[in-house]
Order: sequence, then structure tokens, then C-alpha cells
Amino acid sequence: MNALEFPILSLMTYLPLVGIVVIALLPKESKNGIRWTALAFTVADLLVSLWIPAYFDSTTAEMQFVEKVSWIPSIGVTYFFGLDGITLWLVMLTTFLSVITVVCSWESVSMRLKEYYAFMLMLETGMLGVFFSMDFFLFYIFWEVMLVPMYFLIGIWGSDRRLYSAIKFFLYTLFGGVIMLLGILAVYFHHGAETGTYTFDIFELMKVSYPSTPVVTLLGIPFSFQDLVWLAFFLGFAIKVPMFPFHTWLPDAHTDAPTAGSVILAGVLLKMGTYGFIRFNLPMLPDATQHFVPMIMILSIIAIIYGALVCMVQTDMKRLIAYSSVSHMGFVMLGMFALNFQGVQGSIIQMINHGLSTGALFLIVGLIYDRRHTRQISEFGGLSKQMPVYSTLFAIIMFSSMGLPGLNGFIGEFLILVGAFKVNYVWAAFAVTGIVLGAAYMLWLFQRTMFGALENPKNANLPDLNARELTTLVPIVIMCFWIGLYPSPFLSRTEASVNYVLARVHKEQTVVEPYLSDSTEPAAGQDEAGSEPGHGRPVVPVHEPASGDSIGPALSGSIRLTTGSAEGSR
Amino acid sequence: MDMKLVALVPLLPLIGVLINGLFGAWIKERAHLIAVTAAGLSCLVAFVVFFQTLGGATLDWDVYPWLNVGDLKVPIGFLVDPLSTVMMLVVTFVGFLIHVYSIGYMHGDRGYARFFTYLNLFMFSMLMLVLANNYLLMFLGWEGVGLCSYLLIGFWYEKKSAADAGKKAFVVNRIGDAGFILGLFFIWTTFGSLKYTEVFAAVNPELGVGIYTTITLLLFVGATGKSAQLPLYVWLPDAMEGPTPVSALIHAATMVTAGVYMVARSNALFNLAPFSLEVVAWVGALTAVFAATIALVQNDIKRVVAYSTISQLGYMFLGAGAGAYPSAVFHLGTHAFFKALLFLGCGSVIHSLHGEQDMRKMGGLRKAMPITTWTFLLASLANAGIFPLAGFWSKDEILFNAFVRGLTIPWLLGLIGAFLTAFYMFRLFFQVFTGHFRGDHHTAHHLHESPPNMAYPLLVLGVLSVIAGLVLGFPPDHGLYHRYVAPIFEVAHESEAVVEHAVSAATEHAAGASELVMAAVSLAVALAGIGLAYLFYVKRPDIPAALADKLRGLYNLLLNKYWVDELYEAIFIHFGKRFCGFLWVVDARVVDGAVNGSSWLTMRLSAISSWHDMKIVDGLVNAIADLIQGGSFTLRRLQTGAIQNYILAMALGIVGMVAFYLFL
Amino acid sequence: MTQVFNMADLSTTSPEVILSLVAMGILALDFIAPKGGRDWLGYLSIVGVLGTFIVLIRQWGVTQSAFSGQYISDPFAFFFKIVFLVSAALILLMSIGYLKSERIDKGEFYPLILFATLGMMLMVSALDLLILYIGLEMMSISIYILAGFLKRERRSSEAALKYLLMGGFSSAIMLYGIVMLYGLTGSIGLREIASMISADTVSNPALILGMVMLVAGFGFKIAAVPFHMYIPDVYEGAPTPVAALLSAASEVAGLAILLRVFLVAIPGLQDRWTLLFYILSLLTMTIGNVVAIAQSNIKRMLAYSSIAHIGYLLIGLVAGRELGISAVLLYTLIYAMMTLGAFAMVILLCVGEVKGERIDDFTGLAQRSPMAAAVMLIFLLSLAGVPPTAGFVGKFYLFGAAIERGYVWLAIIAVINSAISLFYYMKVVVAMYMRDLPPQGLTLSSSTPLRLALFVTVVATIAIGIYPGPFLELARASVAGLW
Amino acid sequence: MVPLSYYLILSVILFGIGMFGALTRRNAVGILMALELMFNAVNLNFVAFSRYLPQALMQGQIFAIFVITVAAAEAAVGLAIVLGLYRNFQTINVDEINLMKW
Amino acid sequence: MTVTHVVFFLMAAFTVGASLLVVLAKNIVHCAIALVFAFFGVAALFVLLDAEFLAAAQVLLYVGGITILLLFAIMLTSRISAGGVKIMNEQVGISAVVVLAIVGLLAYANLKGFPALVPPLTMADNTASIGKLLLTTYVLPFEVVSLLLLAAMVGAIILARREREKD
Repeated sequence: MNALEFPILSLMTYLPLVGIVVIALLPKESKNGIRWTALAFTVADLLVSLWIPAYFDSTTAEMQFVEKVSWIPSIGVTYFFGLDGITLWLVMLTTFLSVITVVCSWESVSMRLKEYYAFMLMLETGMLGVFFSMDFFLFYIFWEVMLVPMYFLIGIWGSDRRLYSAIKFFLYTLFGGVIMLLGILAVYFHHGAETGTYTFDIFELMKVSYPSTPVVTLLGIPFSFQDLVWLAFFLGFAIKVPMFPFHTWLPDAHTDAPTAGSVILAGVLLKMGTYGFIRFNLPMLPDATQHFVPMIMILSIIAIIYGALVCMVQTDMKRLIAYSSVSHMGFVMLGMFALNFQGVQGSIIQMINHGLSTGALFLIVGLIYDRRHTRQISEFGGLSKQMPVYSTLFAIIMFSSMGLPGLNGFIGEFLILVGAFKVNYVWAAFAVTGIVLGAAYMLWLFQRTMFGALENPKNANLPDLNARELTTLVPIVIMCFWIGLYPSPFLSRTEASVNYVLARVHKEQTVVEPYLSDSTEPAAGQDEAGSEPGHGRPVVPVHEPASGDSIGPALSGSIRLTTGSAEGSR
Repeated sequence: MDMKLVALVPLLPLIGVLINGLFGAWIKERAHLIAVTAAGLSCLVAFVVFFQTLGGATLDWDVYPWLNVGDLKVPIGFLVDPLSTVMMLVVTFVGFLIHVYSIGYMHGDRGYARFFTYLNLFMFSMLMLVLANNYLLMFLGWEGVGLCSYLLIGFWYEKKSAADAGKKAFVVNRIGDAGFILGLFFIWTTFGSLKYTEVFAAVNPELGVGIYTTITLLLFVGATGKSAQLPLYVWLPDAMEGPTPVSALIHAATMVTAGVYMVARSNALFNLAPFSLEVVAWVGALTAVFAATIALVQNDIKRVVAYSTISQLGYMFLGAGAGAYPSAVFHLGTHAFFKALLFLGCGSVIHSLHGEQDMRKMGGLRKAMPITTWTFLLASLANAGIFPLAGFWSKDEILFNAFVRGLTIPWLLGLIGAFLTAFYMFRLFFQVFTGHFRGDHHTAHHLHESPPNMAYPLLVLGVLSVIAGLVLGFPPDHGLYHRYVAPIFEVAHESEAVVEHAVSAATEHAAGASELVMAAVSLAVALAGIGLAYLFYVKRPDIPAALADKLRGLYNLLLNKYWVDELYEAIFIHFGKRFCGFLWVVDARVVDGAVNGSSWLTMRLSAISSWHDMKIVDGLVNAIADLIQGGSFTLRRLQTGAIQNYILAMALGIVGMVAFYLFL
Repeated sequence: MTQVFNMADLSTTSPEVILSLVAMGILALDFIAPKGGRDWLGYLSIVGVLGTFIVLIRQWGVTQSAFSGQYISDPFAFFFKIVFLVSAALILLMSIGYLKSERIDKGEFYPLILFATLGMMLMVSALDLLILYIGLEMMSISIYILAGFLKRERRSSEAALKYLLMGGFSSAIMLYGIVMLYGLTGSIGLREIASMISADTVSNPALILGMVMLVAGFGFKIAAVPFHMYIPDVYEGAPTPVAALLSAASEVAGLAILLRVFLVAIPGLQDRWTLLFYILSLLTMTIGNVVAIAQSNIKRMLAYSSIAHIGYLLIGLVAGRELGISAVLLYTLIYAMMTLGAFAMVILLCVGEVKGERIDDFTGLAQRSPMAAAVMLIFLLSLAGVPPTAGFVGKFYLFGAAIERGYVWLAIIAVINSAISLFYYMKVVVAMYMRDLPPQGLTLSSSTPLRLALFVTVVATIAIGIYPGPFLELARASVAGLW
Repeated sequence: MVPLSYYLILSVILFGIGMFGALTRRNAVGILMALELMFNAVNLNFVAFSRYLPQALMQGQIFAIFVITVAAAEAAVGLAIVLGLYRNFQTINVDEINLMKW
Repeated sequence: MTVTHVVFFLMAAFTVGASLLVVLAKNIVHCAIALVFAFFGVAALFVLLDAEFLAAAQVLLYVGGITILLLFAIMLTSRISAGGVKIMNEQVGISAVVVLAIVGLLAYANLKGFPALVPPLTMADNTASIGKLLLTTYVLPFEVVSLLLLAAMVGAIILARREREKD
């Protein structure tokens, strides 16, 4: 069912590696050569990735562009790449941000360029791999691989306490990862024992339901096998998100990472946690998911409010933004575990939004850091006099990040809140306070840096943005407006997959396996149930997905109820 | 012609925004050409649309689906009905005038282009707000105007006070919005839609009063934020930091009335929630008096007008609360005219005094600037509610309806408010325009009437302030205006039965009281206020000071606006800061610490200090660490380098294992 | 019972025979070797090892016992012999350069390594405690000597003494265990012993005593806590290639015979020794990792890390069954490759005064030679078990085995440990990448064979990581006939 | 004839004495001697078993011979090492030989 | 209480005494001498166990070989008249405890573990059979041990040989 007949996903994943080879061959001296090579390869990757939404079939939750070959047959590991609505935009975001990061580090990074861009490209490979892998083993490999280049980016090109932050980042995430690995193994062996076939193919693994009867009691709370596995996954993903008690690596990592590092970290790496939840925890362990909803909700709300409050007292711009993303990711989790259509849709779109706006915020801090080599808010003030364009873009991004209607942030937050509200309006009420606080700290940051008189002489003649810097920000701004004003193209493509996930979570009967290992694939077809078109899209009674893939104004939307409608008026 | 022209009304300003926004750097001093044209055209189109609606035609047009997520379907779409048309006219017309006015007022400012960009952006947002056909889109406009007011208040961002005021406005509004958005959620979960038509179609009393009360109260929280009612009014006075045209347009004529519009728009919901209606009425009445009292003693000319605005908005809510939505909206319109006029008047005064805003340094300006003086007088009269000016009709209706609905105490408050209004308006007038000039000579010589492009708007608005009421609002409750907007409030009227019933007792004797009497009363009250003002500030200028001395406490209380700002400051800012700081410490020390604790212990366990990068955690974790330290050293010290210790370890191991197996 | 040895015996032992002939031949050739020019002896012994390898390959998949069942060449032995021979070849490659840089002009170094290897090969093939003992001693004695090979280096002779005295002690303990078994079963053949142990004898205190003594004796060889203490000192003092030999070959050999004896001779006591190894495994990996953090000398650090890895390996033994044991086998191969690589890196930096032993000696390596730094990085990541390196695959199977058998806590402790381990491995990475090159610069050994060794190890580390399938198959096949 | 247990106990005692020596003697040579005592203890066991066990085909004695041989080899190497050590440290008291620790 | 008993106890006592002397004697030379007697004692016990060949081997290898080596080593290393030098390290006390514990455990295990066996009647000349076994069944260990000795010899030579200062 690969719409394109060539392995586009692998191409995308390994193209950057080719870039690394090329860069390795270049002489150390030709700095621009290295830069251009890196740019060329990331742009190439972006262009290739543009094919995906073009060929993407939004009517189905099935895996698309599938590549599946046996890899380690003896333990049932397959090289299984695929893509569905959940990952579609995350992938696009990755390729998009990769280009931007390369551009934004054009001048800010001048030391040890070869390694720098090599690591950047390696990072892109790792991230894409994580999103594409539909085999647990493969997934885990990419999951860990991704850490290494990030570790170096922070550790080598970072600022003040970079060593500490780097190792902290690495240890936290690795720790979460290894615990998750145990969960993976548990699922793997349980499935093997149940069915007799040992495989890491996650859709095979989803076919059995894991026991949800309590097996052990810790601290007086009974835990079932599912719960334990769920918790193992949770630890892995929650640290990455990061959720409330596990968030402390994030401010350090963000603060000390180089701009590009922060952008990627906020833009993509954090999403892998939430992605993990929606890809594995929800569909694979529905009972446990239901079981843990309250916990997640409370943690998320704490994260939302707590993160926002802590932002208020930050003196370092980056640290402030880092905490703000703790708050935003709290929203994402909140929406996801509302476990209804709006919530999950919202959390997916919010992942993208956060990637765009927080990424852009880090770019903005980076730009000023390049000029002044400090991130202390107190150092600035009145910049909009000196740098009007800069401050304008800053303002737009800021408003998108605080969820102003018309910009992307609002779409996500609104959907999430709607979803949460459907489940429990007290939660929603609490979360809404997060929005208020969000406005408060963002505006405060903006005012302290951009407004007021230009007192600090050091800022007296800072240059405004040049063309290169504009090219990093403007595309993001455009995306922000697009998603904010016309999100349908984004939302409609994820519907089928979201419905599938929800169907799994709520144990709907009409679930169709999203990846039907049909006859074309080596790994033998179990059920032909949905391989013929039509069954492809799971029908979930609760929500009928919105009308079609509404490209272009769809008047059909909702005229029917209106009395004095356009027709009626003449 | 096609009513879908309405799309042009917000679109034209948006185009203006794009042009000025992107190319402002090059357009610079010619920015007004685009901006004013855009505003003018959209005003024109607005009238075209208006004429089409006269036939009772309405339009509910979904342009394209904005949010289609499962059963949540929100279009970008317009609703054109009398209510929105009225609002649209007010916004575009006043907006246009103020655009024109700004050409002169903002002349030569660094941010000329920026200013007009913002102004157009505001027009756009405000029009989206009033033309939206669903609550979410209204919320978009709602936030949009908030944004613009933020930008325009902080227009002179280099003034810290301005920037602060901008932030304050936005954040306070956000608090209201939180309520608003929760209200939206309730609406959606209750009626399964956010489109007005669908929501109101789905309204029925069976759902029980509770849900309606919840929804409406939450919506009203939003309204209080936007329309500067108690307790969220604090931002509006500070908003005067912005350029005066902005104050006129946003903080008098249009944006602040959005709350009223929203309540009127949701009348179907409010009518089923009598309690909410009472709340609205009370808050309105209280605000009216509260703000008026503060206005009595302020010396900043714009602040007086600002508090008067708050107070007038209070009247509108009183009207809405009384179920007299048409009157509320009517007052909204008239108020838009004369309050805009007042502000523009202040503007030209300040303009000619080179930014001087303290009334005590003014006086006797009527010689220098006649047009301003006369228009200002008209506006003041209108605001004071003197027959037959615009203000009279609308305010009178409101008070009457309040009385009829048996809201006796709010009605009384309203009357007191009317008296105070008249007093402070003329205190202002007399102090500024009569008597002799109290400023320094330099300014005295440069006193001048404003340039024509500032004067004409004054005249136009002056005319309107005079006639609007009479033409549209006579006879009360059945004027042209009322007949025009009637269809929307049909629902309201029939379901008034509910309200009626709820307060029947009061209605009985109210019915007797004829409207004329009421009118007379309020008029008398107003005149009394003027008289007192005349006495204080023309005849016996010494009295106020004496009075101030006598009632020092009260005076200070009013002068310092009841110390509300300080109160909020103390509660929210200081305490909040402390709390956040505390959390931050917690985060750095405990949460982080607890996790780092493990690594810390690990390192102590291996007695490593060289890895100084990791020195972070103290407090609790530290204690534990020190506790363990002793034992940890031994662990490393085990590696003594002395062979026989090693052998001993082996031997011990063997003993342990053997014993373990043989005896355990 | 009397049976003169025949061609079958000879063919079975052919690899060992070849190797011993090579060793003796080189000893002889050493006399005619010119002063200073003794490299060719090294190359010659490598050729010999490869020859042995080729001969060994002929035994692929065959299972034949010789010398009236005292000696067997089965897939199990085959697998380990491959590990030993590859390690030996690599160590020889490193040694050539090392001896030069240390200015040691003695040809005996190579044959001694060969003798040690021979001892290991005998051990893993032994089905009889006597041969096992002699093989063990052969290995040990050769390594005692090698450890003391830097005669003017005080630490070297100290290492030799420590190793010798403790080795003697441990073999006395082990012998006592053997004699207990012998006394109870009247036999020294593993299979016979197994046949003599019945349900009613398993609780016999003497038997348990024997088992414990064996655990102690083998535990010393594999450096399991609390028998590990000589390891750091010996690693630090001994010549680096010898340290490599110790960690990559000698400990692995100890593990091999541990498996062989406990699985073949006393499987009857499985539930008892499983518990024992459970505890040992926990202690070993935890202490190894924790103490490693404190080290500033990379050889000591590698020593502790090797202890930790033994801890991981024991997990496989605890899990038992085919999966567990095959996991152990696979991991020994992987572990040998990556640890050899790490030691090779140490030798690469061991030039003149710089011994490459302090972690600080690695400072700025990334600027000096990105390639070398990258190679070291791969080894360290592999040791820490970060994919896609071989180390990850190995740990994956080990922990998998544990999980499958329900030893969840053991697995959890293990993964936490591997997270800890990352911490001290990263210290080296920090030195290499995140500190600037010291002014006096950094000189690398120019020895070609050493670079070859590095190449082989790094390729192996990556290859097994990326495509572990065949290796896993091999490991599985190798344990098949063990029961 | 004396029961087997006598020999076993005797060997245990010898083993213990040897171990004690190995644990306490400062002199490296002394430790080597102690180790030899332990080997002897083991040998005694081997021989005793091979004498007493019915089915023990003298394997015990064979083993003992090899143990003796190996012990001899070990002793030789050990003494060589001790000599080298003495050259480097001018002492063979093992508790003075601890360059490498921690 | 047969003659063998008497002999056994004598020999046992003699051996134990000598061994104690080995580990406790102040002067290292005395220890060496004591060691010789201990070896003799064990050899005698071997004879008592009908292992004449082994006894011979014991005497030859140990008394003849190892002890001489040890004495040489002593002569070459320790300063003579090591009077007053403390011969035990600090961990005597704990070592004693540990050793006693181990001895206790071993004794317990041995006594509990082994049944009282009646030895078979003394077999034919075991020297011959040993030789036969060594060259047939145990030929492999026999060959290997020769290699081992070779390695040991080479090593011993390398290590013991005095490094003459080259370069």
C-alpha cells in the first residue's frame, strides 16, 4: 500500500546520513562549503517530504508508504517503516525545522563546523526514524540514537553549564528509555506466549489484549500487567514530554543548548514523548490508559499552572521559554487523555503549534543572544525602537504562543480545552487559568525586553534582522497564520488515525487494524478483513469525522439549520 | 445587490493592515491615505448592506469551515441582522471619523504608519466581532480587539506607564476571557453548536434555569472584563495612556461596548436566567455610580472622561439587565457619538496644550478654540442626559425600564449616577473652557483651534449627538431604531413573560407611573447636577477646596479611586510574585533535587568530588547524602591495595555463601 | 578402560595441537631473532592463530569427544574458541606496537599469550575437572608472567604478585570444591558427576560446600564481587594488552567453564545456584558501576566496567534456559570486541611519556583526530549499551531473557545500572569532545597493526549492532547441545 | 583402619592453617608457603578419597600428582615474581606493596 | 585403637604442628624448615593411604624442589636476622575468626556429608597403574602439563633474570 512505489521514508531518513558523509569529505577550512552542504541536504529532505502530504490518503487510518522487510527473523524484528495521520505533520515539522535550524546556525556557530552539522543531520535521521518506525525494536533504536547527537550539540556548542545540562539530558532520557525497553520486552514476551509468534511489529502486538486483572499490589494500589507495562512506557515518554515531576532536565537543557539545539529540542524531541503516548500507550493498553486518566490529568494541570507560574520569576529568557513549554506540553497531555475526538485532535495540532511557536521563540532569543551574548532579561528593554521588525515578529510569535485566536496556538488550545471540558469541566476550568497566566508571563517578557526606554547603551545600535534571519522566522509566522485561520487541511488528514486510536481506547468493535499485513507484504496476512478499500477507515459511532477533506471553502458546512440563510435572504 | 458584500466590510480594513503593515516602512507619512480610504470604503459598504437589511432581510453565511473537528463545527461566517448592522454602522462610521481625526492628531509621530496599521487592524477585529455568526468567531474578534487595544495603549511603548497599561489591559481582559471561553464550552456542550442561529433555535426552558445561569454568568464575566465593569474595570483608566483618538475609538465608542453587544446578542439565553439578569443590572448600576463618584475628583481631563465611560457602560448593562436590550444598544450607539466627541474634544484640547492633561492648568479655552468648546458643550449635555440630546433618550429609556422591571434600587442608583454625571461633566467643562487660562504663558500664546481634519469630525459628531436621539429614539421604545431592531428581540419580548412573572409585584405599580414623569425626574436630577457644578466652579470656586478639606477622608478615597489598584497590586502582583518565586525555588531545589538526589548519592557513594559539574542539590537531599557519606567511603576504601585484604574479602565471601546455604 | 589415544583424539584436538606447536616454534625462533627486530615473531604468531582458526573452522557444528570422554569439541566450545582466537589475534596486533613503545625487546611475550589462549581452549573443551584445572592453571600462569612483564615498572610486578597470590589462593579454594565433588561422586568427569547426583544428594552439605567453593574459584576468574578486588589493580599494573587479555579472554573463559560445569555437572542444584548467581549478579553490576564513577585512570575504569559487565552476563546464567545462555554467549563475543577496542584506544594514546591511562590523556582527542575520537565514542556507547551498537543488542537479549523468566527486578536494577554506567563512560566523551586540546598537543601511536585491530573491533561492534541476526543464530546453535 | 573422616578433618585443619597463613603473613614467600599448605590439604583429601571410595579408579592420586606439579610450577613463577618485586621495592612485605589502590 | 590409628595420630599431630610453625614462626627460614617437615608428614600420610608413588613424588617435588627454591628466594630477598620485625599484618584477629568459621563450616560439611566408608582391600601395585593411566587415559593432561611447565619455566627465567641496562 505504498502510494509511491519507491521507499520514500527510508530515503528521507537516510538522506541526511549521506550528507554527513559528504561533509566528512569536505576540508575543515571550507566553512561555507560545509554550511551549504548541510543546507542542501536538509532542503532536499524537506522537498522529498513534500510528496507525503501530496500522496497521503486521509480517508484511511492504515499505515501508508509502508516499507517492511525482515531484519532479525530469529526474534521477529522487522524493518518496518510506515506513516499515518498521527505522524504526518510531525514528520513535516521535523524536516521543516531542520532546514530552519541549519539556517539559523549559519553565523552563530563557527566552531567545529564539520562535527556540528554532522550531528545536526544525524539528529534529523534519528527523529525521522522514530516517527517512521512501526517496529518496537527499530523504534527503540532510533529513540536512543537520537540522544547522542543532541548530547553533543548541548555539550559542545552549549553555553555556561553545558556539560552538566548535557549529561543530565542524556541520563534522564536514557533512564526513561531503558525502563521503557523493559516494558517493550514484557509486551513482546507476553504476546509471544499468547500467540506463539514472537514479533516486535506493533500492530501484531496490538492484536492481543493484555491482562488487566491486578497481579501485584504496590503501596496498596493493585496493578495489572497492563498497568505495569503502561507505567514503564509512561516513564519513558513522560520524561521526554516532559511531564510535571520529570521536567527538571528541560530548563537546563534548553538554557544551555545552542539555539538550533533548543529549537529542535522544543520543536521535535519533546513531541516524541507525546507521540509515544498516542502511538503506544493509548491503542495498545486501553484499560490501563483509562485507569490512569486521572493521574495524567492532574499531572498535566499541575504542569500547566505550575510551569506558567515558574515562568513569572525567570530572569533568563530561554529558561522562561523552557518553562513555558512545560506548560504547553501539559496542554497536549491534557487533550490527549481527554480521550475524545476534539481532545486528541487538539493535542496533535498543538504538538505542531508548540513546535512552531516555541521553536520560533527560541530562534528569537537566539537572534538576540547572537547580538549581545546574554539572555538576561534585565539586560534588554526598549528594543522595538532599535529593531522594529524583530519586535514585530516576536510579538506575532508571542501571541501565537499564548493562544490568540487567528493564530495557531488558539486552535490547539481551544480544541484541547473543549475535549477536556467534555470529560470534566473542572479540569478545563483549571487549564483555562493556564491561558491567563500564559498571557501574563509572555507579555511581561515582551514588555521588559521590547518596550520601555532604550536605556542599556549596549543595545543602542543593534542591527535589525538581516535577510537570512528573516528567512528563519517568516516561514514559521506564515505557518502560524495558516494553521490559525484555515486548519482544516491539517486537521482533516489526522482524523482517520485519531478515530482509530480512540476506537482502540474505547474498545469499539469496529476497529480495523491500521496496518493490514496483506498479501503484498512478506510477513504473511493474518486478517484480510480490511485489506479491500472501504473498510480502511474505521467508523466510530461517537464522532462522525467532519465533512471530507475540506480543501477550499465548503459551504456545505452547516447552513442547513439556519433560518435566514443566504438563500432565504433574497 | 448581494448582501455578501458584507464580507468587504471587515476585509477592506484588513487589506489596509496588510499594505501598511508590510510596507509601512516605505509608506511612512502617506499611511493615512490607505488606512482612511479603507475605513471610508468599508463604512460605505456598511451603509449599502444596511439599506438592504431595511427590508428585513438577514444573512447567515458560512464562508468556510474553520474548525471541523468531529461534532464541533465552527465556520468562518457572517451574520447580518439589525443588531449586527447597527453595531457595524456605529463601528465603521465612528471609526472612519476617528481615522480622519487621527490624520491631524498623529501628524509627525514616529509610528505614523504603525498607528494606522493598528487602527485598521482594530476596525477589522471589531467588525469580525460584531459580524460573526458564531460565538467562537466572535471570540476571535473579541481577542483581536483586545490585542489592538494592547498595541494601541502601548503605542508609545517607550513610556513605561504606557507599556504597563497595555499589559494590564490585556491581562485583565484575559481574566474575563477565561470566563467567556468557559461559557462557550457550556454553550457547546449544551446546545451542540456555537452558531447563534443554531444555539438560539435550540434554546428552551426545559433545560432548567441552572445551566442558563451558569452560561450567562460566565459570559457576563467576559463582558465585565471587556466593558470595564466592576470588578475588572481597573484597566480602562490606565488605558488613557494611549493616543487620544484611540481612547475615543476603542475605549469609548466601540470596543468597550462589545460586552454590551455580546449580552444583547445572547438575550435569548439571558432571558431564561433571571438571576443573571439581576446580577447584570446590579453590577451595571453599581459601576455607574462607583465610576461616577471617582470621576468627581479626578484632575486628569481624560481620566474624568474615562470614568464617565465606565459609568455610562454601567447604564448600558443596567438596561440589558432590565431586559431592555434595545435601549441598552441604543444607549450604546448614542454614547458612541457623544463620548467619542468628548474624547476627540479632549484630544484637540490636549493637542493645543502640547500634551497637557491636567485640568487645573487649563481654563478659558473657549476663546481660543470655539469649535471644540461648542461641540464639547453639546457632548457634555448629551452625556448628562439633557433633553432633547441623544443621551437623554437612551438613558431615560434605560432608567424607565429598570424601574418598570421593579429594579428599584438599581434605578435609584441610576438616578444618583445621572446627577453625578451631570455634575462632573460640567465641572470638567467649566474648569476647562470657562474662566481664565491657568497654564504657563508659553502655552498660553500657542493656544489654537485644531486643524480642519480634526475639527470636522467634531462637528459631525456634534450634530449626531444632538439629533441621533430625537430622530431615532422618539417616541421612546418605539422610535425608528426600535422598530428596526425589534425583530431580533422578538424572542426577548415574548419570553419577557418569564421575567415579568418573576417580578410581577413590582410591575403592578410601575405600570401606573407614566414614562413622562420618569423623564422629568431624571431631567431634573441632571439639571440639578449642572447647577451645582455651576455653583462650585463658576460662582464660588472656593467651595470645592473647602469641601475637600472638610471631607478629607472621602476626598482622598475618591481621589485614589478607592485604592482598588493598590489592592489588586498587593494581592495579585506582590503575593503572586512571592508565590512564583517560592515555586521556582521548590523546582530548583526539591523537584530537581529529589531526582538529582539519586545521582548525587551515587557520586557520594563513589566518593567523587572531581565531577564538580554536578554540584547542585542541597537541603534535604544533602542531609541524606552526608548521612550516607561515611558508609560510602568504606566502600571505596575497601580497595586498599593490600593483597591480604582482598584475600580476606574472598574468604569472607566464602564464609557468607557457605553459611548461607548450610544454615539459612 | 585403557585406551591408547588415536587419530580421532588427534583430529579433535587438532587446533590445540597446532597452537601449541606454533607457540613452541616461536619460543625456539626467539633465540635466532635479532635484537630489536622481533616484530615478525608477533606477525608469525598472528599467522599461527589464524592457522589455528582455519583448522578450528573445520569443526563447525561437529560434536565429537575424545580421550575417553574427557575432552569434547562441541558447538559450545567452538563458539568460545572462536572468541578466544579472535581476541588473541587482536591482542597480538596491539602488542606489537605496544612492546615497541614500551621498549620491551622480548620475544617470549607472544608465545606466552598463545599459551594462555591454549589454556582457555582446553578449559572450554574439558569434560573432566582435571583437564579443566590444568587448562585453567596454564592460562593463569601465563598471565601471571605476562602481568609482570614490565620488569622495571613497579606497578607491573606488584600486579603480577597480587594476581599470583590471589590466583593461587583461589585455585586452592576451587580445588577444594573439586575434591568435594570427587569425594561425593567418586569421579572427576562432568557427565559422571551429573549422573551420580540424585534428588536425595542435592541437599548434602558437602555437595553444597563443593558447589560454593567452585563458585568462589570461578568467581575469582570471572571477577565477580566479592572476588573481584584484584582486577582493578592488575588491570592498572599489567601491560595494557595483558589487561585486554584478562578482560576479553580470561574472564570470558572463566565464564565458559562456569557455564559448562554448572550446567553439565551440577544442574541438579540449579535452583540453589540460580539464587546464588542472582545475588552475585546484583552485587557485581552495582558495585562495578558505582565504583567505576570514582576512577580517573581509564584502565581502572575499564576494570570496574568489566566487573559490571560480568554482572550483566550473570543475568543470563540466572535466567538460564536456551535463551539466557545464548544471550550470555552472544554478549561475551560483543563484550570481547568492545572492550578490546577500548583497550586498543588506550594503547593508541600510549606514546612516550603519555601512558594514555588517565582519562585526561584523552582531552581534546576530537580535535586532534576526529576519527579516533569517533571510534572511541562507538566503543563507549557500546559499553554503555546505547543502540545501534553491539552493546545494546547484547544487553537487549540478556535483559530480555531475564524478563521472560520473570526476573523483573533483576532487569530493572540492570537497566538502572546501565544508565549509571553511561555516566562514567561519558566522562571520557566529555574529555574527548568537550575539552580543548592541550597546548602540548596529543600524539597517537603510529602502529599499523594497532590501527588494524581498532578497525576490526569497531567494524564488529557496529556490524553486530546493526545486523545481529547471524551472530544470534550462532550463539543459539552453540548452546543447543549443552544439555 | 582409620575412618575417612579423620583424614577429612585433618585436611580441613591443614587447609585452615594455610588459609590463616595466607591471610596474615606479611612476607610474600611466607604466603606462598601457606598456599602450598593448602594444596597439600587438598591433596590429602584426593588421596584419601581415592583410597576409600570403591569406584575411585585412582583418579584422586592422579589428580594429586597434577596438583603437585602445577603447584611446583606456580611456586617457581611466584618466586621469580618475588625476586623481581624485591628488585623494585627492596622489600617483599606485601602490606608495604600497595602502589595501586582505590 | 590399632597401630594405624596411633601412626595416623602421630603423623597428623606432627604435620599440624609443623604447619602451625610454618605460619607462625618469626624467622622466615624456620618457616621453610618447618614446611619441609609438614611435607614429610603429609608424605607419610600418603604412605598410610597406600599411595607410595605419590609419597615419593611429594618428597621429591616439594622437599627436593619447592623448598629449595623457597630457601633461595628467602636468601635473595629477606634481610637475615629479621628479629623484631613483625611478621603478621594487622588483620590477624579477624583472619583468625574467619578461618575458624571456615574450618568449622568445612568440618561440619565434611562430617555431615560423607558416610563412613569401608575402604576396599588394598589394590595391586598402584605405582604401575598410575604410570599406565598417565600414558593412556590421562595422556592429554600429561602432555598439557608438560607445556604448562615449559611456559612456567620460560616465564620464571624471564622474570628472574636480572635486567642488564641496555640502551
